[in-house]
Amino acid sequence: MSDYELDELVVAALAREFPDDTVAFNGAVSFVPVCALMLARATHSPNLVWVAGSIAVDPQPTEIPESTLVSTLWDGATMLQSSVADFWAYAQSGRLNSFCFRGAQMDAHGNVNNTVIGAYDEPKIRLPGGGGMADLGCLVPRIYLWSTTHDTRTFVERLDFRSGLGWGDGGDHRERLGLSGGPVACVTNLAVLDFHPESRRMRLRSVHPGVSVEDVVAATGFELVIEGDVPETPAPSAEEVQLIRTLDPTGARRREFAAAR
Amino acid sequence: MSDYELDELVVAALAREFPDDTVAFNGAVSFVPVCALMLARATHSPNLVWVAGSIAVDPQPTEIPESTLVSTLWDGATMLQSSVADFWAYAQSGRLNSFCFRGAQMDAHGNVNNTVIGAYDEPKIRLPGGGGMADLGCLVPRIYLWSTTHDTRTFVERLDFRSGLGWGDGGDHRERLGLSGGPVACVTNLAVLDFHPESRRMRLRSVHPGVSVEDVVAATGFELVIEGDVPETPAPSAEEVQLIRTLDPTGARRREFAAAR
Amino acid sequence: MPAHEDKRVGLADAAALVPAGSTLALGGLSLNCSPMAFCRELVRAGVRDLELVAVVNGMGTDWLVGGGCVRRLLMGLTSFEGFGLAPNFRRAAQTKAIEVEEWSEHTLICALQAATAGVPYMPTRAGLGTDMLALHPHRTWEVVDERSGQRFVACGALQPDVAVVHVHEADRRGNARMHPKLVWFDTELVKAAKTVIVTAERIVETDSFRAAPEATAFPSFAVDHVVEAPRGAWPTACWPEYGYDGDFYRAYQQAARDRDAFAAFFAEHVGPLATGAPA
Amino acid sequence: MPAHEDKRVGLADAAALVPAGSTLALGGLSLNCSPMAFCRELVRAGVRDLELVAVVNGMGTDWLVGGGCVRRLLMGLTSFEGFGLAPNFRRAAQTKAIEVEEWSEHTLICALQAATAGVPYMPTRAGLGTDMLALHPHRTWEVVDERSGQRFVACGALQPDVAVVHVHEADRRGNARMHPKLVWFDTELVKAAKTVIVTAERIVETDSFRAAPEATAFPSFAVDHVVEAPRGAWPTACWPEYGYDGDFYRAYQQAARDRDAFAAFFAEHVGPLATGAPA
Repeated sequence: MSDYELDELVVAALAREFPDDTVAFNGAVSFVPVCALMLARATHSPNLVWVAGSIAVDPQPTEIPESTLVSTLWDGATMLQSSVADFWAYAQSGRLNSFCFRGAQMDAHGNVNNTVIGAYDEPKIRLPGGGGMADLGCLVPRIYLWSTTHDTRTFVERLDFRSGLGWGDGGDHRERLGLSGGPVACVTNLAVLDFHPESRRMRLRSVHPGVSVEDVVAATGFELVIEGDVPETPAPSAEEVQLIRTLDPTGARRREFAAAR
Repeated sequence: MSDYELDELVVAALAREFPDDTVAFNGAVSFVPVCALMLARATHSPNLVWVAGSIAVDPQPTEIPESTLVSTLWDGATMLQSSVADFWAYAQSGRLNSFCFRGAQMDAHGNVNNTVIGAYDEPKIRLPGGGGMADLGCLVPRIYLWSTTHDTRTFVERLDFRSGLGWGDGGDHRERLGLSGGPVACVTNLAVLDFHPESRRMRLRSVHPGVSVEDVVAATGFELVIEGDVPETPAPSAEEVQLIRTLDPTGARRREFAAAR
Repeated sequence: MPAHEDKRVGLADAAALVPAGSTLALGGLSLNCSPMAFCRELVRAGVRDLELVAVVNGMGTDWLVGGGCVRRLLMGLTSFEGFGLAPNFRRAAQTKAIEVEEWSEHTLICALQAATAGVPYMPTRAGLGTDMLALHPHRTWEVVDERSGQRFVACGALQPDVAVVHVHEADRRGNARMHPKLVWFDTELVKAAKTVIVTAERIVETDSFRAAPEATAFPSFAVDHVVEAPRGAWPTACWPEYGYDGDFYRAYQQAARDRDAFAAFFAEHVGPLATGAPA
Repeated sequence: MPAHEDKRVGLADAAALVPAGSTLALGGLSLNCSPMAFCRELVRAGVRDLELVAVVNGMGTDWLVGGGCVRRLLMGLTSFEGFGLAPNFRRAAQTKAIEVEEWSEHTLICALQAATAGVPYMPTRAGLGTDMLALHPHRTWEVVDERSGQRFVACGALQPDVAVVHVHEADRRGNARMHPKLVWFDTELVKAAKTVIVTAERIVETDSFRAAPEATAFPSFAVDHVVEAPRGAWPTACWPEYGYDGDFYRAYQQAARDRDAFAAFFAEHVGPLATGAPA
């Protein structure tokens, strides 16, 4: 990789997933999604609305701090949403239509664990907790997954705990629960994936430059859907790279890559 | 009545019912209660909190307008409560502990009708509706009733429609519904009444100067509880009368007496 | 692709977003800040068969009922307060020209909140022991919780097709605010409805929202259409810019004493008075 | 009789309002505006056996857990975000020194709202299909609505004995506000709790609330006790007056690498580190 870094590739790839009618908000420790949402808004999706930390509507921050839930992100917002009741109302009614998940573990159906490694009652590692995952996985119609640690510890056959619902057990499981939407895509440090429209299993859509299909298969603890030739993830354009570096001048996005276990 | 008017007597009698820990709010067309709450706050209950129109906390208005839900009442408030969700939360949790009801009909247990005269489906007179009565009768622990038309059309054996719950069917009916509190008192143009602690039937506590017990009995369409000698309602003091005239300089309180059918 | 979606529409086009048979939720609180210009436009457009949700309202309801727009009214309170009873509403209810479904403030709000949350009902203690529940057992019903034995009222989800609220200022993207922020029922209507129309005293630039973001009442993504409607709340109040027009309320009540006089008065100030709802 | 009830108390007296065994709800959101001075006081007072409700928190939870104050934690997320995981929380959970009851943001809020409303539960679609529900089936359970067949999660009423939140300004009567008004979870805690304690950067006169009534976050009648606590949110942020103290977060994490060093660090900045919750 010459003209861009891996983190920039991941941010750009995630950004491309957000269409113009996106109304997205972000949770804690969401440096990559925040960066990607700002990039999408600055490029192909000018009507995209990003609500920083579920509080600040359409902000124009000059940098991304150590938290994605703090006031530095709220500069220039058109609204500070004070009421948690109003926020959840919009998340439940579908007005807020997009959210990004990251988990210590993910399974083939895009379910996510951010609670414990090991048994819940005998945890090997106690993780920070699901936060709003258990809620938003059910309520928000478009879930985007991301990971900066695409390996067999993260992409597992069976979660130690299902903190957030993706496509559940696959197939029509969400419909049976009375829930609409579901995970749209998953962008990792190796590849871009989506979900087979019937089985709702993770499907390899593209591999990043320098990564082979075999690399991704080897790094994934469950069987991927692979249909035909898998193309290469387009590299970020020079304009995208420049924008990323302007929108995130301190490189907050790289915290997630550094934090890889 | 020489030094005071009937409306002032009624206001003063109602005001005396509000103890110092009252946190009251008012609904629509509540001129007498608004006046009484302001009087109580200015006299024996300095810690009383009145929330005007459920919106303005502890306001200091200079007059009472044609509506008890409008901005003229909000002057000098410590808070403008914007959120109906927060308001109802405080009403449900008991932080807002007092409310005043008036109805076109009232029964012996302090239940109130403000919906229709006649059958619901064939109304002789369509009234404005219960508003928050059906809610607050259940939720707010201290309900105060008032009436400026103490007659057998208003005080009836059987309501045409139960818009607001008082003591229900009497006895422990509220407890059986899982509800606490209930109507405390009823102040009318003839008398002050409360409720027998077991039967929860209306009880004559005092008759206004110039009114006899027999007058009240004749004006009441159901059997009153009358225990021993019934005293006379104390006349408002000169200070109370003066305060009422200052707090309600345009005489909004008299609208309710003029509106008597 | 436009830099920003422009949600502005004219009053007539906005009224056309409320077809016959719609469930329409009307903003405002008693004499305060109802979208009256919008109501007038509906009367003039001759919209029919509305299911109107008006929690605590008066003149707006009375105009729509008088105009013959309403088939069914879901309400907590319909009154002009110190100016008396709402005459069209009263007559229409008494002659059964409209179906009146009496609710209460909180149960209506709970029903809206259930729709917002996408759950079958919201529970509340409000309404227990009253005659209200029996009026619409398909929409509100009593439940005894299996675990606790506690009784409550289930308020079934009620989703308006359209909600209309009036504000001081909006931008073309749909951001909207009052000064001060007194949203009261309006927030619950905005959150619940499929389509949200905001009428505004004036359209301002988005930058003015960025300058005071804590004052914003409704975010752009909650609002579908924006209508510029100066004095759009008249004769209700749009405090502190203007109060309710007491003279109008009095003149309206005066005119309502005589049917012919009222038809002329109504035609002049609102639109054609429907024969189905005589004054 | 005093002209107005004075709700001011000192920090130590306020901490004494939280006896062992209480259910305590802690305000704040991640790195923002937790009542940290109050948490420190609880650690120093050696309070034990708390059931702590902390929806999205970090340092406040970590202090109380480190101080050995907590028996059970009800939480959505416990994290220092970009500063890493909360070390006391993590160790205490892994060694089972505390019981961790994992909830989610919305289900916790629903449970608080059920308590506020006095109903047995609040319904939500949140949590369906996750492993969370099975962790506390006595508090959250799945229901199939008889009428619609729709599934939902019932969040059983959860009433904190005490809620503590931090604000910019309060008066002696309990009126309280932030600038700007960002109340977020705090409102739900304040509405639900039996006893509400507000810690404030400063005490101001009631008149200053009358001068800007739309800015008030919590009305006097919702607040039982007021504590003056300048910089009372440190090291979390009390924006815009001060930000979170990143240096402190980093020093805390650095110290946490060594148990003895951390005990000294914790004793200096917070209070005695409990042996039951080793760093």
